[in-house]
Amino acid sequence: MQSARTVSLTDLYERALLIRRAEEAVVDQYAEQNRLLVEKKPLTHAIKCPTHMSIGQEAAAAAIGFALTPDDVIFSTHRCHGHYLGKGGNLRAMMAELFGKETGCSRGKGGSMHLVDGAMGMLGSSAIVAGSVPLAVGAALSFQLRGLANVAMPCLGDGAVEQGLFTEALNFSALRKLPVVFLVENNFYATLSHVESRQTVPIPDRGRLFGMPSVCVEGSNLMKVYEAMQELVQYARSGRGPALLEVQAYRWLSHVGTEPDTGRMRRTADELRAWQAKCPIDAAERELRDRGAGEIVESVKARVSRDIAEALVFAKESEPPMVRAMFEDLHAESQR
Amino acid sequence: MQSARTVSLTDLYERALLIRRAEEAVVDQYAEQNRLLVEKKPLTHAIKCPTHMSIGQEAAAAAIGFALTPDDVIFSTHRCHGHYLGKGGNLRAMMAELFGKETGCSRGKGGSMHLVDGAMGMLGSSAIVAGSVPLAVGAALSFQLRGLANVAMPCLGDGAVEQGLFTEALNFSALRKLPVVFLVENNFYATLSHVESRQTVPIPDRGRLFGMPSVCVEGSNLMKVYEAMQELVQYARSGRGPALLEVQAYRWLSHVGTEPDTGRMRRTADELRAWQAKCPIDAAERELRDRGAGEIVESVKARVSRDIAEALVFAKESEPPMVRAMFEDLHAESQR
Amino acid sequence: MSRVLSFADAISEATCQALERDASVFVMGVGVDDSGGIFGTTNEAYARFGDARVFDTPISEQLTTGAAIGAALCGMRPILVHARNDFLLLTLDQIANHAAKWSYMSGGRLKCPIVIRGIIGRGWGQAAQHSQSLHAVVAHFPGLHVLMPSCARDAKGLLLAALEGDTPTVIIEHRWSYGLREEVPAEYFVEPIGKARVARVGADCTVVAASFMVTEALRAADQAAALGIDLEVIDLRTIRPWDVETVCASVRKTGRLIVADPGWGHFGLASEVSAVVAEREFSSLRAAVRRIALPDVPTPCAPVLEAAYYPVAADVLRVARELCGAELAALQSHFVASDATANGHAKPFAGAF
Amino acid sequence: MSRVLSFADAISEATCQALERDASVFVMGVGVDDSGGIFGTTNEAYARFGDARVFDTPISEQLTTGAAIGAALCGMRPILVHARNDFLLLTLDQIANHAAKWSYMSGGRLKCPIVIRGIIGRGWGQAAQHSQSLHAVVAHFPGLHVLMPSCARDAKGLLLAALEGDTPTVIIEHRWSYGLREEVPAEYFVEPIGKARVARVGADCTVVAASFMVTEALRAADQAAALGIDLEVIDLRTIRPWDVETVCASVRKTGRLIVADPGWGHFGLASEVSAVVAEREFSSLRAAVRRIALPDVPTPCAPVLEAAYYPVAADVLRVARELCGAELAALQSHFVASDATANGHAKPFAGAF
Ligand SMILES: Cc1ncc(C[n+]2csc(CCOP(=O)(O)OP(=O)(O)O)c2C)c(N)n1
Ligand SMILES: Cc1ncc(C[n+]2csc(CCOP(=O)(O)OP(=O)(O)O)c2C)c(N)n1
Ligand SMILES: [Mg+2]
Ligand SMILES: [Mg+2]
Repeated sequence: MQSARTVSLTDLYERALLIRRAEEAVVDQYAEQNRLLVEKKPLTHAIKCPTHMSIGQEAAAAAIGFALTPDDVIFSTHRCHGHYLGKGGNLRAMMAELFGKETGCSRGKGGSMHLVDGAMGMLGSSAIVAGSVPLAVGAALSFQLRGLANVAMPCLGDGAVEQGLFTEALNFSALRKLPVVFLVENNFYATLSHVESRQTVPIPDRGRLFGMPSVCVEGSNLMKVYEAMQELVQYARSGRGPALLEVQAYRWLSHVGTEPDTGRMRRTADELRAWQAKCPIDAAERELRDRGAGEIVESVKARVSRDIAEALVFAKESEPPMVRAMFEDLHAESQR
Repeated sequence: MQSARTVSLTDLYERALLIRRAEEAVVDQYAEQNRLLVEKKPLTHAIKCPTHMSIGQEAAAAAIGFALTPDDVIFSTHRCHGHYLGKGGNLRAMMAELFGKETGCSRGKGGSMHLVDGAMGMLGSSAIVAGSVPLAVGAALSFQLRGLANVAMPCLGDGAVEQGLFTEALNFSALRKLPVVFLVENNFYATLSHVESRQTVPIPDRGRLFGMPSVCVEGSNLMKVYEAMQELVQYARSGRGPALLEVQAYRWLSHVGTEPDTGRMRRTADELRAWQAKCPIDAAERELRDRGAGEIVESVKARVSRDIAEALVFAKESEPPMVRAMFEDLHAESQR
Repeated sequence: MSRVLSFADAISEATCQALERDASVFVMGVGVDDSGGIFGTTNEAYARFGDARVFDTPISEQLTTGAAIGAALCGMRPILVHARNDFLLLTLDQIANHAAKWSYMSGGRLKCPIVIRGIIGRGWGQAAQHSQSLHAVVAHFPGLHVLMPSCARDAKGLLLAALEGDTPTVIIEHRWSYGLREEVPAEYFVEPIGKARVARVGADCTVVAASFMVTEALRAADQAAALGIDLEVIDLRTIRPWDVETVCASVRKTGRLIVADPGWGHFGLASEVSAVVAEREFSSLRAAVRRIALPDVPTPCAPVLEAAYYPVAADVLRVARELCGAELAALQSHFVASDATANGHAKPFAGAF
Repeated sequence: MSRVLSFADAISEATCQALERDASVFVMGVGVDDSGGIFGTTNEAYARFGDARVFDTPISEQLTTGAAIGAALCGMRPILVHARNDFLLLTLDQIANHAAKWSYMSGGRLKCPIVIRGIIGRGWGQAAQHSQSLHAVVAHFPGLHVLMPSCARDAKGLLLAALEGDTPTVIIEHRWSYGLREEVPAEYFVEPIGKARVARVGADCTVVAASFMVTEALRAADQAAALGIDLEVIDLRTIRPWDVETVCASVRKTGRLIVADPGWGHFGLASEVSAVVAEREFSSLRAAVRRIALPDVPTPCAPVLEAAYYPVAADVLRVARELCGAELAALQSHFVASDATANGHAKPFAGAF
C-alpha cells in the first residue's frame, strides 16, 4: 500500500477505475442474466443478490485505501462494493461472493451487502441503515484502549444521519476523543427520497456541533477528496478526536439493481447529466492525459480490465458452498 | 385554569409549593415507613414504589400548567410528580397511586413513575430514559394533522439528551414544524453521573442546530422560567415550529428515594448549599412578602397543607385494587 | 361485490377505505410515498390522499414508532409501514416498553390504537438482515395484537379490523404472499382478530400454519390427498392472541399436529402452539407434535444455501407421512424447493429487489 | 480454595479476575463507576482497575452496544452492563441484527466476543418497564448465547466462560438472586455453557427452571419431599443453547415435567422446553407437560397486585401435586407469597428500588 504522502493521481485514478469497472461488470452480468431469463435459459453462475451500485460515487471510496493504512478499519453499508475495493479488498473474493461461491469473501453467506476483508481492515457492512456506525466507534475505542495509533472510519449515507444512533456516535466519539472519521456520502437520496425532505441541517454542522472538524467536498475531483480525507484522518490519528467528512456525489443508477432510475420522483435527467459531466474518473483521465500521461492511463485501463476479467472467471469457476456449510460459521469456529 | 396572560407570582408560588409539599409528604411517609420497619411493625397503607423526587426543581413544573392550556399535552419521565401536579393533575389520585390504590390515577397499575391524567393533558410517563419524547412528537403531529392549535411538551432530563431518539425527535419536529416545546430539565446529573462526563455540547445548541429557538434559564426564579416557557409555547402554538427550553436546577435529594445523596461521587455539600440558597420557592415567598403579600402567602400555605393532608387521608383510606384487576386494562376496554 | 385481487392490492384497498372512512387514519413510513409504494400497497393511497395523510419519514424508525404511539394517544389511528419487519428490532423499545404497556400502566385510562406493518423478505439473496420473520419476538409481549394474514381476503379484513380496534397491533406480511390472488369483497369488512381459519378440512392430521407456510401447507395437503392422507390446514392468522380453541378442536378430531412456522424454531410460534396443545390435548394426541421451522442459523445469501434454507411443502408432506405412518416412498421427487416463481410472484425475480 | 460468597460478589470477583488475566477485557455501561456499582458487581473492579478499564457511558445504549461489538471485532472482550434487562429492547437491533449475525455473514471470518449483562428487576413496585425477564426474546436468535445463572457459583463460572468464548453472549441475572450465598471457588474457573445442572436429584417429577425460579423450585422440592413427592430440579443455566439431553434424560426417568419460567408464557422458555421435550419424549411422558410462567399482563405496581403476579414455590408445589396425583390438601397455607426478605435479600427493601 502506498504511503499516504506519495499518493499520485494515477493511484487514485486506478482505484476509482477499478471500482467503476467492477460495478460495470456487475451491470453487464445482470444484463446478460436478464437476457437469459427472457430467453428462458437456465442461469448458471448468476449473481442472485440485491446489488447497490455506487457508480458516480467512486471518489470517496478510492481515497479510503490511501488515506487509511491497512491496519485502520472501515465499516460500510448496503452500498459497499466501492468501500471494499477502495480499502484494498480482494477483487476475486468479492466477485465470488456476489456469485454466491465458497471462495467468496464471506463464503457466500453474506452477498453483495456483507463484504468483509479482515486482512485489509474491511470489517463488514450492515444492511441496516446506520447499523455499522457504532461498530466503527467501537473499533476506535479498541484502538484508544490499546494505545494504537489507528483510525476507524464508518462509511454511511446521508440517510443514516437521520438515525439517532449517528448522533449517539458523534457524542460518544467527541466525549472520548476517539480516532473516528465519519465518512458521510451524501448522494442526496435515500432510495427515492430527497435529503431536503428528510433533514433540515447541513451534514457538517452535525459534526461541528460536537466540536469536530467537519468538511464537505464534492466527489468530482479524486485528489481533492483524498486530500480532505487524508487531513481529517491525520487529525484523528494524532489523538485530537473525531472528524467528519461529507462527500457529495450522485448515484447514477437506481438505489438497488443495475438500471438507471432517472425520471422517478425527483430524479431528473438534468440532475443526472449535470453530475455525469462532473464524473471524477473522466476528470482524472483528462487531467492525466493533459499531463502527458496518456500511456499510463492506457496501461491502467488494461490492468483493471484484465483484473476484472480474471476475477469474473475466478468467480464463475469457483464452486458454490456445500449445503452443509449452511450450518457453519455461526460461532466463528472456522476463524482464520 | 388561569389564562396564560394573567398569571401571577402567587399562582406560580402556589403551584410550586404544592409540588414541594406533596413530595415532602412522600419523604415524611417514607421516614414513617422506615421507622415502622425498624420497629418491625406492619406496613399498612405504605408507598411501595420507587419515587424520584424533584425537590429543588419545581420551577419548570410549576410553569407548565400556566404556559400550557389543559388541551395541550405533556409527557414525562420517572421523575414525574412535579410535571403531573404542574399540569394540573389530580393530587388525590396521585397520592392514591403512590399508595397503590384503586383510586389512583393509574388504578395502582403504574405507581410513581407512571402518573396519568388524561383530562388535564398529562398523557403519561416513561421510565425508559427518553422513551416518552417521541410520544410528545406524535401528539404534536396529531395536532398538526387535525389543524389544532395545541402544543405538546416532552419533559425530559439532561440524560435523555444522550439518547439518539432525542435528536431524531428534534429533526422530525423541525422538518415538519411541529408544535413541540422540548423541556429539558438539566439537574446536571443522571443518577450520579455528571453531565460533563456524558456530553460535550450545551443543550440549547442541540435545538439551535435544527433552527429552533432554544433558551436556557435557571430554575431559581418562578416567573422567569414561566416567561421563558410561555414565550416558546406561543412560538410553537403559532405554527412556526418547535422550540427548546433548558431549565437548570438542582435535585436536592438522591436520584431515587427520599434521602439526600450529598457526598456521593461529585455531589458535594457546597454544590447543594449553593442551590438551596437559590430555592425558587423561598425566593418567591420572599418576593411576595416584600410586596406586602404576606397574608396571601400564609393562606396559600394553609390551602396547600390542607389539600395535601386531605389527599393523604384519601389515599390511605382508599381500597387497594382487587386481585382480579391485575388482568384488566391491558386493552383499554375500561376506557373512561 | 367481490373480485379477484392480489394480496398487495387487498392491502392497498383496505388502506384507502380506512383513509376514506376515518379521518383519524394516516399512513407513514420510510418510502410510503415512493413510486414503488411499499410493493404496491401504499401508492394508491398516496395518489388519492396526498402527503397530508400518506407521508414519507426520515430514516428514524424509533422516533416514528413513538410518534405513532403519541398520535394514537391523542385519538389518531396511524399505520406505520416498514418495508422489512427486520427494522422492528430498532423500535422494539417503543413497541414493547411503550405501546404494549401504555394502556395497562395507565389503568386503562389511555389507549394506543396504532397499526404497524412489517414485511418478511425472502429470496434473491437478501441475506441475514432482510429476511427474518420476527413475529415470535413481538408476540411475546402482552398488550399487543400480532397478525399474519396469509391470503388476500384476510390481508384486507385484518388490516381493517386492526384499525377499528384499540389495541396496538403489529401486522407481519410475507413478501411471497403479495402475488397471491383470490376473491376479496370490494366493500369495507373486517375479519375477527384472534380467530383462526380452517383453510382446508381434513381428518388425519392437523397442520397449523401461519403466513406463507399456509400456502406451503395447502400445497402439501393437495399432494397428500392424492396419496390418501387427509390434512386439515389451519391458518392461524392471529399470532397473539392465537386461537387455542380452534386448534384444539381440530387436534381432538385428528389426533395429530404439525406446526409450520415461517420463523425460527427456538422460542418461536411452533414451540408455542406445540406446548399449549400438548398441555391441553395430551390425551387426544396420538403422536408427538411435530414442528417445522427455519434452520437455526441466519439466512445465508448464496442461492444453493438459500434454496436449502426454507422449509417447503415437501417438508410438510414428509412430516405428515411420518406422523400418519403412510407408505409414500419416492414421493419427494414430486417436489422441488419452492422458488419465487412457484410462490405467488407474478413474474420471476430478474434482478435485485 | 472456596468460600461463601453472595451472587453479587461472585460476579464482582469474576469481573476482577477477568480484568486481571486478560488485557482485552473491559467493562462499560451506564453507572458502572457509580458508588452503587450496579448492585455491588462493578465497584470493586472500578476501584481496582480505574476508568481506563471500567467506565461509565452516556445514556446511549444502542451506541454502546454497537461499540462493544466493534471493539470485539478488533480483538477486545467487552462486558456491557445494563442495570435492567428491559433496556436490551433499545439495543436489540445491534444485538440480533449485528452481533448475532456478524460471524455468520462474514463466513466465519470475524468474531464478536461480547458479553452483555442485564438484570431482572422485581419488587417494590418497579412496575411494567423495569421488571421484565426478556431472555426469550434474545434467545430466539441464532448466533447468540443466553445465560441465566441462578446461584453464586454459576454467576462466576458462567461469566468467565462467556468471556473466554467467541460467541456474543447475553447474561440475564435476577436481582433477587443477588443475595443468595454459597461456596464459590476463589480461583479462576469456568462452568460449561450449554450444560444444565441437576440442582436436586429426584424420581417423581422433573422441574426445569431458570434463574430465580430455580430458587422457588428448590424450595418447593423441600416441601414436596416432606410430603412424599420427590422432585428433580434442573437448573437450565444456559437458555440458548439449552441442554436438551439432560432434560430429556430426567424426563425419561420421572415421566413428568414442569417448566418454571421467570418470564411470560407466550412464546417463552416454558413453551420452548415443553415443545421440545414433548416432541422428543412423547412416549416417556406420563402426563402433559405443565408450564409455570408470569400472568399474561405487564407487571402491575400496587403491592397487592405485585404480590399476586409472581409465581412462587407454592405454585410449583401445587402443579407438582396435580401432576403426581398425591393427596396434599390444605398445603397451600404453608406458603406465603414470596417477598424480598424471603428471597435472598440481605435486608428488607425499605425504600425505593
Ligand atoms: C433501519 C433501516 N431502515 C430502512 C432501510 C431500507 N433502506 C435501505 S437503503 C435505504 C436508503 C439509505 O439511504 P442512504 O443512507 O442515503 O444511503 P444510499 O442508499 O444513498 O447509499 C433505506 C431506507 C434499511 N435498510 N434499514
Ligand atoms: C434507557 C434507560 N437507560 C438507563 C436507565 C436507568 N436510569 C433511570 S433514570 C436515569 C438517569 C436519568 O437522568 P436524567 O435524564 O438527567 O433525569 P433525572 O433523573 O436527572 O431527572 C438512568 C440512567 C433507564 N431508566 N432507561
Ligand atoms: Mg443517500
Ligand atoms: Mg438529570
